[in-house]
Amino acid sequence: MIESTYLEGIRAGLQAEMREDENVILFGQDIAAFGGAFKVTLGFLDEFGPKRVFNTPISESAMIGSAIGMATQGLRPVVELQFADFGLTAVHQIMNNAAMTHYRTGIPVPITLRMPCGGGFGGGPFHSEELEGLFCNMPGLKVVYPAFPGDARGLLVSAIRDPNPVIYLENKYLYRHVKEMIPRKADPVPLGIARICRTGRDAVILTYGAMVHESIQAAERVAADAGYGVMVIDMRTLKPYDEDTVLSAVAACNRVLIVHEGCRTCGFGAELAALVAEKAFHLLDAPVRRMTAPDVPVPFAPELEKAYRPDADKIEQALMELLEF
Amino acid sequence: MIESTYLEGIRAGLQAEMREDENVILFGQDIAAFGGAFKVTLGFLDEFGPKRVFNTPISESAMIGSAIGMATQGLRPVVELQFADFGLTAVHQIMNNAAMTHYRTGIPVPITLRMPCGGGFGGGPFHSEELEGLFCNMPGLKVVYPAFPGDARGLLVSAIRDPNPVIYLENKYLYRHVKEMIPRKADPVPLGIARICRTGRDAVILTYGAMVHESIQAAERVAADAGYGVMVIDMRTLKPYDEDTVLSAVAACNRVLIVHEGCRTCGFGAELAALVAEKAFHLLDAPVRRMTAPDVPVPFAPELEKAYRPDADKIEQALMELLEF
Amino acid sequence: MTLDKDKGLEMLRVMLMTRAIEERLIRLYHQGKIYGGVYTGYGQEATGAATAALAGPNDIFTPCIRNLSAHIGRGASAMDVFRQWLGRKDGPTGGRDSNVHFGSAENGVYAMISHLGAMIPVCVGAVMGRRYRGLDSVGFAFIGDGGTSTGDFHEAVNFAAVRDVPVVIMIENNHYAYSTPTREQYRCKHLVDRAAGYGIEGIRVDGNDAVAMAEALGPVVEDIRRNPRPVLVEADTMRMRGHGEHDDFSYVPKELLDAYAARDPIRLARKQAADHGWADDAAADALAGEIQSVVDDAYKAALAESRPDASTLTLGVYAGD
Amino acid sequence: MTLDKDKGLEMLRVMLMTRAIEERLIRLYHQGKIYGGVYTGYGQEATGAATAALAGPNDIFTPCIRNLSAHIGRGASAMDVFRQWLGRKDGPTGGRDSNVHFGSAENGVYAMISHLGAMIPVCVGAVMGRRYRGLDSVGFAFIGDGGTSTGDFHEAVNFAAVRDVPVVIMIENNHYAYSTPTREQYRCKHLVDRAAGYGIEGIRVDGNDAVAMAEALGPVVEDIRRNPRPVLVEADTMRMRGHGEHDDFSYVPKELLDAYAARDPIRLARKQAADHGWADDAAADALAGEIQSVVDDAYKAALAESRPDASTLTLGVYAGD
Ligand SMILES: Cc1ncc(C[n+]2csc(CCOP(=O)(O)OP(=O)(O)O)c2C)c(N)n1
Ligand SMILES: Cc1ncc(C[n+]2csc(CCOP(=O)(O)OP(=O)(O)O)c2C)c(N)n1
Ligand SMILES: [Mg+2]
Ligand SMILES: [Mg+2]
Repeated sequence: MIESTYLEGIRAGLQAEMREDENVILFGQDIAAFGGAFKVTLGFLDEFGPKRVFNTPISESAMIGSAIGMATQGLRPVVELQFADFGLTAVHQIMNNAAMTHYRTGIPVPITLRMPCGGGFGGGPFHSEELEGLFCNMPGLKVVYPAFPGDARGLLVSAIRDPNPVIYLENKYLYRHVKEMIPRKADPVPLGIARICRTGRDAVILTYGAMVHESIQAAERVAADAGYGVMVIDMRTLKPYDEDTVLSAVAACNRVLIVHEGCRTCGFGAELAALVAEKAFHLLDAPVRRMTAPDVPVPFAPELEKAYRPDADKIEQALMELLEF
Repeated sequence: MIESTYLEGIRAGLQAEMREDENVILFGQDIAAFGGAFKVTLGFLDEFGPKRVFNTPISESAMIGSAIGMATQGLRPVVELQFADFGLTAVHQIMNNAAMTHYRTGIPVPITLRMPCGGGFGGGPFHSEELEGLFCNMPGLKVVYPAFPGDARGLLVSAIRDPNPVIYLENKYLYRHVKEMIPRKADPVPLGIARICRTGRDAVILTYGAMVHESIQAAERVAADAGYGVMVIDMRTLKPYDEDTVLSAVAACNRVLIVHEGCRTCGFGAELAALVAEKAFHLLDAPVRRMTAPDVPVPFAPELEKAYRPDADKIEQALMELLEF
Repeated sequence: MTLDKDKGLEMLRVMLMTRAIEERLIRLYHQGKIYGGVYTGYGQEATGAATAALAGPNDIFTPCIRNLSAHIGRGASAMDVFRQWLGRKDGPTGGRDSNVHFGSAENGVYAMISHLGAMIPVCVGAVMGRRYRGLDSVGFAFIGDGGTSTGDFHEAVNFAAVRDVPVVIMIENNHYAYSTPTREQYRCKHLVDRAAGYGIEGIRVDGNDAVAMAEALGPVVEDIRRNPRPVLVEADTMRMRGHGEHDDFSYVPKELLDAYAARDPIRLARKQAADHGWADDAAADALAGEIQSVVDDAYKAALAESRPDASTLTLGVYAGD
Repeated sequence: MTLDKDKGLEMLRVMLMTRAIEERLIRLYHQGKIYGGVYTGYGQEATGAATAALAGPNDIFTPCIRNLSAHIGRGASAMDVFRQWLGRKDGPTGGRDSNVHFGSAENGVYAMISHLGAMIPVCVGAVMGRRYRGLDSVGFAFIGDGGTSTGDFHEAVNFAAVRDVPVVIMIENNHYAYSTPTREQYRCKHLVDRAAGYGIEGIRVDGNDAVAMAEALGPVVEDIRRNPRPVLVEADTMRMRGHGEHDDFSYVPKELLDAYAARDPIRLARKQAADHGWADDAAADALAGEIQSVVDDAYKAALAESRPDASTLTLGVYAGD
């Protein structure tokens, strides 16, 4: 076992797959000698050489469009976006080109788009966005969002091996904020399977990304303070999502809180709430609840961002209201 | 009263506002002498002249970006996208620039983006998309989607007068398929207010766009065949949406079917289902149901598109299941 | 470079086949027998024919709306084309995508998405992919005068230049983008004036003269194959019909159409074939006749084929499922 | 055009103020007193100063990351800047947006979004809007060497050319985009080589020499004001610090930094002020001293101001609510 941060987990997953398969190549802005804005790929140029690790101009559409071309010719390109936000200049490449090609033509497009996302560090409206609500509405994409170092590694391995375009969301706040002991070997973590992070029978929190950690903290507090047992589920893959685990958890707990960091309307939480409302209606002892950011751009000032972003305190309060409904 | 198609309603709304306010200007691809791909603006160049009505290069980002510049200098630009699908090349302008400027700086951005959308005519994956799920997840946008000629006119008038960026979705299938008698005067229809198209107390259908007409047909059939009274609500504005009307309808009917033409996961139906699950849980006699397209690109062949797109038959079947739950 | 008889005749065949198919499609549209619109490259057959004649087995094509001749030149059969247009189950997209939106993995031809410009980076990447794997590959990315105004055009050409990717960016300047004339699309004199801004070579060619194009571009393609880099080509041509068959193109001045009608690429190619001694008029007529019956048979055969089964709607959204 | 004393001194003032503010910000960053990153235009103060000196009251500016001097030249006070950086309630964005992301409606200066290139069409449209309303307006859109690779750059410059919009597209070529040197960004010799491709004029200037820039661009700006059209300017300059203060910029060769250090725009402007008899060394020192105390006072005053109230979080997402 080795100790790994979330960022190191991403690095290790990428490195393992690049060692495994020479068709895995990596490009993006400043990712070569410089190692990327967050230094995820530091040392990769030296290890894998300039044919497999290279910088690009500031051209997200050309980056993603060319990745589609490479992927359809046998490579497995991994593209680093400097911030997820900048992927919005190339939505047509992601949605209309990458995600629809297999359905239209039967040709697989195995690309992985690494997208640093999320807030909590004063990044302001354009360096903090959570975009999973958008990506999950695009047919043909897979959307992955790890919360732990081991999952960051294992899900990245699976994303790269997957024959489909995968949006790999990496939470910047977690890069250096979470650590865990993980096995030496970079085994894949299968896509589409949620993870039960904490058991309990009084309520279940459905969440992902940085909010997994806030939720666990909140669950521990309500356990300590009020004796409630709250299950916490890390969705890990948002598309396709793990309906079975969600429904079993609802059956076991009968109360559901959904937590995410991004905007509310049509966010991924809406999908989860809709699923529960459709398929587990009879199992509920209280209305499903969503704890999300409001429909507001991510504000810069710490006072505002704190009010914007869900956290353990807010989750705890929502949990207590739900538990005592 | 005059008879008007949906397309004529759009044209009339645009014309009324351009006559009213010389700061309303219009641009897009092929919209001047040619009158646009769907001929909505035929005759506008002659009436309003080349300063107010002009063609642009095929540059969606420049079109929307420049509209933001104009809007912040006192104009009220209306931009015609040839198809909503092509707006996906400029999501950063729509979401990050247009929609966030007021929150960040206090400067209003009164632009209207006219986006022909929807399928049902063999347009294939790139000329049939329903994108409201995406737009509703973007903070700062308003999203409007008329189903009737009179609303098409009145909502467009309101959209143009609104001080915010408004996505005005126009359903191509409805352009020439719906007609109604409307008053001569182009009064605004307020944004944010749903319309009760049909009353009933056994179930309510929440829908919008082309599906309003399919839903009414289905509701009439279950009335004729089985004596059920089904309310049909046309949301009309998807963001901000009319929570009050929805919740009153749920209180009155206790059974809810949500219908839309676009993809399921994180679609606008998910948001409505989540709302109902959160706020009207205790009023439900059956689980909320969504009838949507599957998470699939819009296929071309009529056999496939028919299977893809909800219609009166499928809605009727879902309604019967819901009513007899 | 001087063209040989084989290539000359092959280009003629490609153009005749393209024309015959598109004439049939046009007729079908006006008979109400086509679902959706009909978009052709009528009058622009030379560009695809000439580039296909220069291409090797590992080369990549990303055709646009008007490039049926590129598909045919790369090996698409009339049967493939009708299956596609008729939305048949066994067609290239199985009825999932429409009309010009098809390709062929074996032929190295990509199925375009509608967003103009978006396929250029795909072409660049596909060539990068093939070259990474050691294959000798050059790309041919087609784009219209209107499509050059997209951000994607710029990003992709610059990207190819920076990464030294051998791609021929073939701008077909047919004077209009739908109803929009080039003076409302750009202000440079010629679109090849953009080449310098990418640090690459720009070449103007007569887009209606397949032989001259093949001769002019042949050495360039061989050169970029060995010394990889993109090149920008502007082919002067004319869209001889509406944007689609629904469009009466009354916005195009008659004189302009007349001028290009006099320079019809197929008429020119036949004359050249005769002049070079590749095929006299009788031989060309015979070829045209043969092609016509292939096309007629293909249409009939495709028409008889099955349509896609509604139950397959949700299959294949993901690979490997 | 020869610059007069007023303009010359004004440019010097703008540059000194910019430098003084940014030096303070750099210090604050390294003291851990700034929330988020610090990004400056250290060494690039001349471009904003020169363009502001040429601009009239109705002109529009869309500055980028390194253009604090453009803000100052258009009237932003040190107080505005510190309020912004400190996220104060009464600052230009009320703490909602960060660092360089601010503007001023009165000054005709737009608050940039981060997506590079995205503000160029906004500049074009704002000028179109003002001119539609009969105002005499010219735009100044700033962009880096890296930002020229975006689709937005291309679409906006072409759009301005087609619509005859008088905008100076000011490319600040500072040799790097974050860690990426220009040879990995483009392959043309100079970025002004792109001008021909838009059918517009391209001009290269020494971006560290405010006086020469103002003199060279003055007549051009007056000319496009009267005969509206865009113009592409490439200013050669150098980012003298990291991309942000977190960045040690060890990827930049020392010789390159030394060469540009020797051409520091403020040192040069002081020398020119002395040479032209606008301000001798003592006068310049006095000016710098005055500015320093304005900056010091502004920082202290901004620091004492209130932060935004969390309860206002959801207000103003929509106008008119
Ligand atoms: C990004 C984008 N915007 C708009 C359209 C709609 N559209 C389809 S074809 C066309 C005109 C294309 O003109 P050009 O590139 O000159 O090609 P041509 O049709 O003349 O061959 C337009 C505007 C599109 N396909 N993509
Ligand atoms: C579309 C987009 N992609 C990526 C980024 C991330 N980014 C911010 S600044 C920067 C480098 C900019 O370089 P340049 O344009 O040369 O400006 P400079 O910093 O040198 O002034 C990058 C890549 C961005 N802001 N926008
Ligand atoms: Mg054209
Ligand atoms: Mg730079």
